[in-house]
Amino acid sequence: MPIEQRCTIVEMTPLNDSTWWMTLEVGKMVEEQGLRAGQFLHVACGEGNLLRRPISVACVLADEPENTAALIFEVKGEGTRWLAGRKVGEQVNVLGPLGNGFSVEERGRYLLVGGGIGVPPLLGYAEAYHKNAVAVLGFRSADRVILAERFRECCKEVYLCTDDGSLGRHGFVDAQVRDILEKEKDFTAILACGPKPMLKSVAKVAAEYGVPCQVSMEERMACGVGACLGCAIQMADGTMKHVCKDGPVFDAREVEWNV
Amino acid sequence: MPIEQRCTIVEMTPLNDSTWWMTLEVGKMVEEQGLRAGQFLHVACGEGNLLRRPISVACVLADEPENTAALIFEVKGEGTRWLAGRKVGEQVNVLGPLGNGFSVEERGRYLLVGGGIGVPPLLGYAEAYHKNAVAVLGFRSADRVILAERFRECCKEVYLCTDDGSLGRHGFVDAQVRDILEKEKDFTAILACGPKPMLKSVAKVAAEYGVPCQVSMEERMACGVGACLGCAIQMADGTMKHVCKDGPVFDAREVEWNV
Amino acid sequence: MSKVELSVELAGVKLKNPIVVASGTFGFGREYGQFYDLSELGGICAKGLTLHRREGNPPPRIAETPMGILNSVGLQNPGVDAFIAEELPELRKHDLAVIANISGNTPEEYGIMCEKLSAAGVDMIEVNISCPNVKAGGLAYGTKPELAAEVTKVAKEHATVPVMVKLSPNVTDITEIARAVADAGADALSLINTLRGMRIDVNTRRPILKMNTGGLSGPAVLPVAVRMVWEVASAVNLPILGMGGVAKGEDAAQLMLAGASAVAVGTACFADPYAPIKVRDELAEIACVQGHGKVSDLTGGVRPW
Amino acid sequence: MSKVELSVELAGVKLKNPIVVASGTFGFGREYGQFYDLSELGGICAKGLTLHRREGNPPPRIAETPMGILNSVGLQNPGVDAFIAEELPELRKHDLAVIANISGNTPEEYGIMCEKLSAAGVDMIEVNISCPNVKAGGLAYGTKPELAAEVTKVAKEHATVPVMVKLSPNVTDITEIARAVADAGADALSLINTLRGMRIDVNTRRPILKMNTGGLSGPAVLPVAVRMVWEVASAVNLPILGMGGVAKGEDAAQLMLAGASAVAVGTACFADPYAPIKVRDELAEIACVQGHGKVSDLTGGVRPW
Ligand SMILES: Cc1cc2nc3c(=O)[nH]c(=O)nc-3n(C[C@H](O)[C@H](O)[C@H](O)COP(=O)(O)OP(=O)(O)OC[C@H]3O[C@@H](n4cnc5c(N)ncnc54)[C@H](O)[C@@H]3O)c2cc1C
Ligand SMILES: Cc1cc2nc3c(=O)[nH]c(=O)nc-3n(C[C@H](O)[C@H](O)[C@H](O)COP(=O)(O)OP(=O)(O)OC[C@H]3O[C@@H](n4cnc5c(N)ncnc54)[C@H](O)[C@@H]3O)c2cc1C
Ligand SMILES: Cc1cc2nc3c(=O)[nH]c(=O)nc-3n(C[C@H](O)[C@H](O)[C@H](O)COP(=O)(O)O)c2cc1C
Ligand SMILES: Cc1cc2nc3c(=O)[nH]c(=O)nc-3n(C[C@H](O)[C@H](O)[C@H](O)COP(=O)(O)O)c2cc1C
Ligand code: FES
Ligand code: FES
Repeated sequence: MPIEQRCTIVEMTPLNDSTWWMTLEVGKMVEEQGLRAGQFLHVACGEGNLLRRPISVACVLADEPENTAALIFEVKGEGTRWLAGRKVGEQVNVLGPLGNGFSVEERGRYLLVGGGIGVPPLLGYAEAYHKNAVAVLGFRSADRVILAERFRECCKEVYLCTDDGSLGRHGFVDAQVRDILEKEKDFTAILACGPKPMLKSVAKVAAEYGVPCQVSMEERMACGVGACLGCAIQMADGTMKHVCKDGPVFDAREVEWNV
Repeated sequence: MPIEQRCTIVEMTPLNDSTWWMTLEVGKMVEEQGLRAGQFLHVACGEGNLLRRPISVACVLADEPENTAALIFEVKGEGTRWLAGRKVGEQVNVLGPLGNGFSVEERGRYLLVGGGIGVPPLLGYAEAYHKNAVAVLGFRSADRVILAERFRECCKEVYLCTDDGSLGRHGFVDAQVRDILEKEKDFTAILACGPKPMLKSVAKVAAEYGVPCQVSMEERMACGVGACLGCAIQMADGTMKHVCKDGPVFDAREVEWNV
Repeated sequence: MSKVELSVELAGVKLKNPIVVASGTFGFGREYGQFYDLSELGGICAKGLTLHRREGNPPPRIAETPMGILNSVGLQNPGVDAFIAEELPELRKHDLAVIANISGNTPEEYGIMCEKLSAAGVDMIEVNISCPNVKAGGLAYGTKPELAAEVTKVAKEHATVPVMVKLSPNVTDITEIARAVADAGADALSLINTLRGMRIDVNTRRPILKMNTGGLSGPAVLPVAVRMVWEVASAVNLPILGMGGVAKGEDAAQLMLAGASAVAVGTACFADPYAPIKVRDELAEIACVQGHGKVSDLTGGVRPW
Repeated sequence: MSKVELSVELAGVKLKNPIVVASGTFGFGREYGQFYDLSELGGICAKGLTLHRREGNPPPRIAETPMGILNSVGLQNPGVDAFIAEELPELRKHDLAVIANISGNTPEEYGIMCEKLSAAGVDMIEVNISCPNVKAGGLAYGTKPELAAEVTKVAKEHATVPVMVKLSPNVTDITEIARAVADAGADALSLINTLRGMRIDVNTRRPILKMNTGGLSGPAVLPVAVRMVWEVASAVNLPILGMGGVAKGEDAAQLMLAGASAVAVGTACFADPYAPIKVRDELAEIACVQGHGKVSDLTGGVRPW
């Protein structure tokens, strides 16, 4: 059940020139509402911006620091610019926990596939499956890379790709995913987050190799709780589902990719 | 000539539960533009408020602290509430100097008449005519009184009036003004600032006793510089004048009081 | 808090307080019902219904604008029967007026829905002749006096509960439509629906909304809503549910002074789920400070110059 | 800064950059001319003129609303002759297009003013048929296609410089008026004028504006302006001066993509005297980043879905 809460910022660290790691004291959201990575918080971004901004939870810490959640966000427009201007000790008003997060099993083996600012929501899963998950992380270029070290610390293997070849493999993540699945298909599921074209290609590869694939989707939101029907995405069966309430994570087979 | 400037707040002191003394470093406005009491600054009040707020200059200090101006304002709505939330060291964006201020002679003897938040713009004049001016200051009640000590320090005489009689004389300032003029009419002029009904009564008394009277008027403003024609007030001759450009100080005889 | 009497009447329907939530912004109450008991509200205008289930428009459906939002949801809803079977019983567990909001492709569809909803026992029916997001019918009904009157007449013939007609602000003279609808027998009017607007992503050169244009709501439209409520209240003698940009008690008070008997809060919920409750309490406070015994004393109390 | 070609053409009038200041928000240029050289601007739509001097409406004339303002200035101006004698020569000291904005009580008045202003050598005449703040004529011309066409025709007959007609957004279908005006011979269109709105002081129960209602402008109306410019650009084949809520380069780019050849900045000046210059520079930056050689490449470039 979502609640509205003013959360104190306990950490604010730049990861590159436009991406921030913000740790929030989220209190009861962890203890009582079971907040977890892959869900999102709907963050009020100052008086000048009417709507809240959805930001995924990258990871949750029940202790040290107690009941905190990390949001990692990129400055895109006015809302995220406002957010980037906040300082440790200030408070932000958030709604949460919202959405479902990835659906995982305790002993699963997961292939995590992240692109750009889609990488952070996978962090919590990488940490949860310590030294068991494999990660494929894609970025535009070397200077956009974030969280690579943290993934290396907790994943079995980490493959980096960049669109321009300035670091790691040259090209998109789906090529790397294909190579991995070609060698071994024994993953419980692929968990993917990133831009829609990337998700589409990953979903395609996953389908080819018969590996279940969950994708975390984005859509423009108003309410964030399922009331306004704003954040619709089209399903393969012709119906609409809503990113904030039914997602953001969907079974890749359910999504209509050709729109 | 008005300029736009970001001014650092060097003092922020509450005068009562809703009135603030804010001293701003106004730099070139004093040195180059000759900013003086009775003129006003048009103050940007945060992203949520589209329009600037006009606030009179209470007094100007060319030194100690150097090139500063005091704005004294009451919290009325959202803009002034935002302003009251600013802290020493922060900056506010202002346009100024704007408007004319009272027109005075070096050796004049002035009767200063202020009501409520109309008292501050007279402070600079009280100080300029050290121990020569007489002041009549009216407030709603004892707890609303501001600046009384400062006026006492620099005026020849200070008369306090309160609407409810909780301090000083019981009643409005015009009765006190009448009593003073009854005894002596030898003032160069009355300089008055306050709510319109007060100005109207003071203008009437001044006319009766044949004493010149200047009044500082308020009207809702947009541009503050004379471009939008928003801040019109009606003149006795049927024309319109503009508070921001032709005022805020007018000869009381020119104003049409019966609207 | 204050001792002001909050209850008001809207075309014979008693609301325990004048704050209703606006159609399409509050679903069928389930989501915001997680934050507080819906009995706190005077009423709910449920999400707009059509005769048959609709999936609505393709995404993106939401664009932010200065102090407003554009939406092109396009009446996504489960259909009137599903509402009656699944949503109405849930809403009835709470103590608030339930106002069904309906849109039809033809006057006949409005008639059928009015019959079904009356039989199902909603408290009132809000006839939406003004949704700018549907191609068939929709806006046209709301911009032509004769069509608006026709739909109203059919709705009245088939409804046994009060019928409130929701007006579009996208018209040259809203009093003309209001008069036509009043003459056709409407029991109340609600206004304003959204203003048509557009936002373009200057990088992709694409309109942000997949439908190109959408309906503007939120604080930006408040002054237009106040003006139109005032005009309509001056032109016809029907109770008004005022809405458009209400985010504070003062906003609601403005609409009531302009002539509204009750006020709906919509877009403000998206930023703050508690907005309707806050608006209600601030409104009560305003009435109290002004020394009124009842909030309803505000209605029509503006003193024009 | 950037190497983008900024000049544009509006009905044959060359503007050195596409940023004009909106009528009534910039006086005759004297005030903001204290902040920067007016030659920085592409042009100025001067404060609305009438045949004879007008004192305008009684105060208060300004009310703030969420991201907007209401005004009821009511065409206070010194009259067309005084403009020609005293203001035009001053404006001519700077290198910018001078567009005179006129309002009449009758078509004949429009005709006389067009003659005088053409003879005086303004670069263009903006015919205001849409000012919501004047009782006589004013709004009615802008909401009735036949009247709008009539005024346009008379203006064209008497003007020897291009005639731009300024449209009101307070209409059901702006393309209907646009078409009528285009058919009557207008050389360009400007839009939008202000939306009619109202704000009530809940304590005094008085409308804040002495005229009760006024015209809404500022960022709040931007999405309505973008929509209307897009609609009009799709409906008629005339150059458009787009305006309404522009405060940033992105806003101007939206209006240009929607179909405007040039953009006017109005209300934004009140918060920031430098707004037109900033909008110009940001617009150039956008065009530059997108790799255009000329800002005019933006005009009409929206790719609707
Ligand atoms: C479920 C979900 C989780 C997300 N998680 C993250 C995250 O962890 N880190 C991160 O950096 N970003 C994340 N995003 C994207 C993030 O919400 C947008 O980048 C952000 O809203 C942009 O706001 P702005 O004010 O900076 O941009 P503006 O363009 O000024 O925003 C204008 C409006 O458009 C909306 N908008 C713009 N871009 C997007 C987008 N890509 N998705 C949804 N709405 C958008 C904004 O919310 C706002 O309503 C997530 C989006 C969703 C839907
Ligand atoms: C020339 C001049 C000098 C002034 N000097 C002072 C001063 O020294 N100290 C002080 O406390 N106040 C002064 N005022 C009044 C002050 O400008 C208003 O109290 C203030 O604008 C209210 O803003 P707000 O956001 O708090 O109120 P809101 O009611 O939220 O403001 C809404 C809008 O109304 C305008 N407005 C509201 N009340 C007034 C008013 N009385 N006069 C003009 N505009 C108003 C605001 O500027 C704003 O545009 C002066 C006004 C003028 C015209
Ligand atoms: C997302 C959204 C969906 C809406 N759906 C409907 C609807 O189904 N039927 C209807 O009559 N009005 C609908 N509206 C209009 C609102 O009920 C209301 O008239 C409008 O939003 C103005 O009020 P506000 O500014 O408080 O939101 C919708 C508005 C929004 C923002
Ligand atoms: C104070 C004020 C006065 C105006 N006077 C005129 C006028 O005389 N003639 C006219 O055609 N438009 C007038 N307008 C309308 C503007 O020119 C412009 O169309 C409108 O304000 C929308 O643009 P903006 O949001 O950038 O201000 C006026 C607007 C304002 C705010
Ligand atoms: S954002 Fe409102 S339903 Fe998802
Ligand atoms: S405020 Fe614009 S003319 Fe005075």
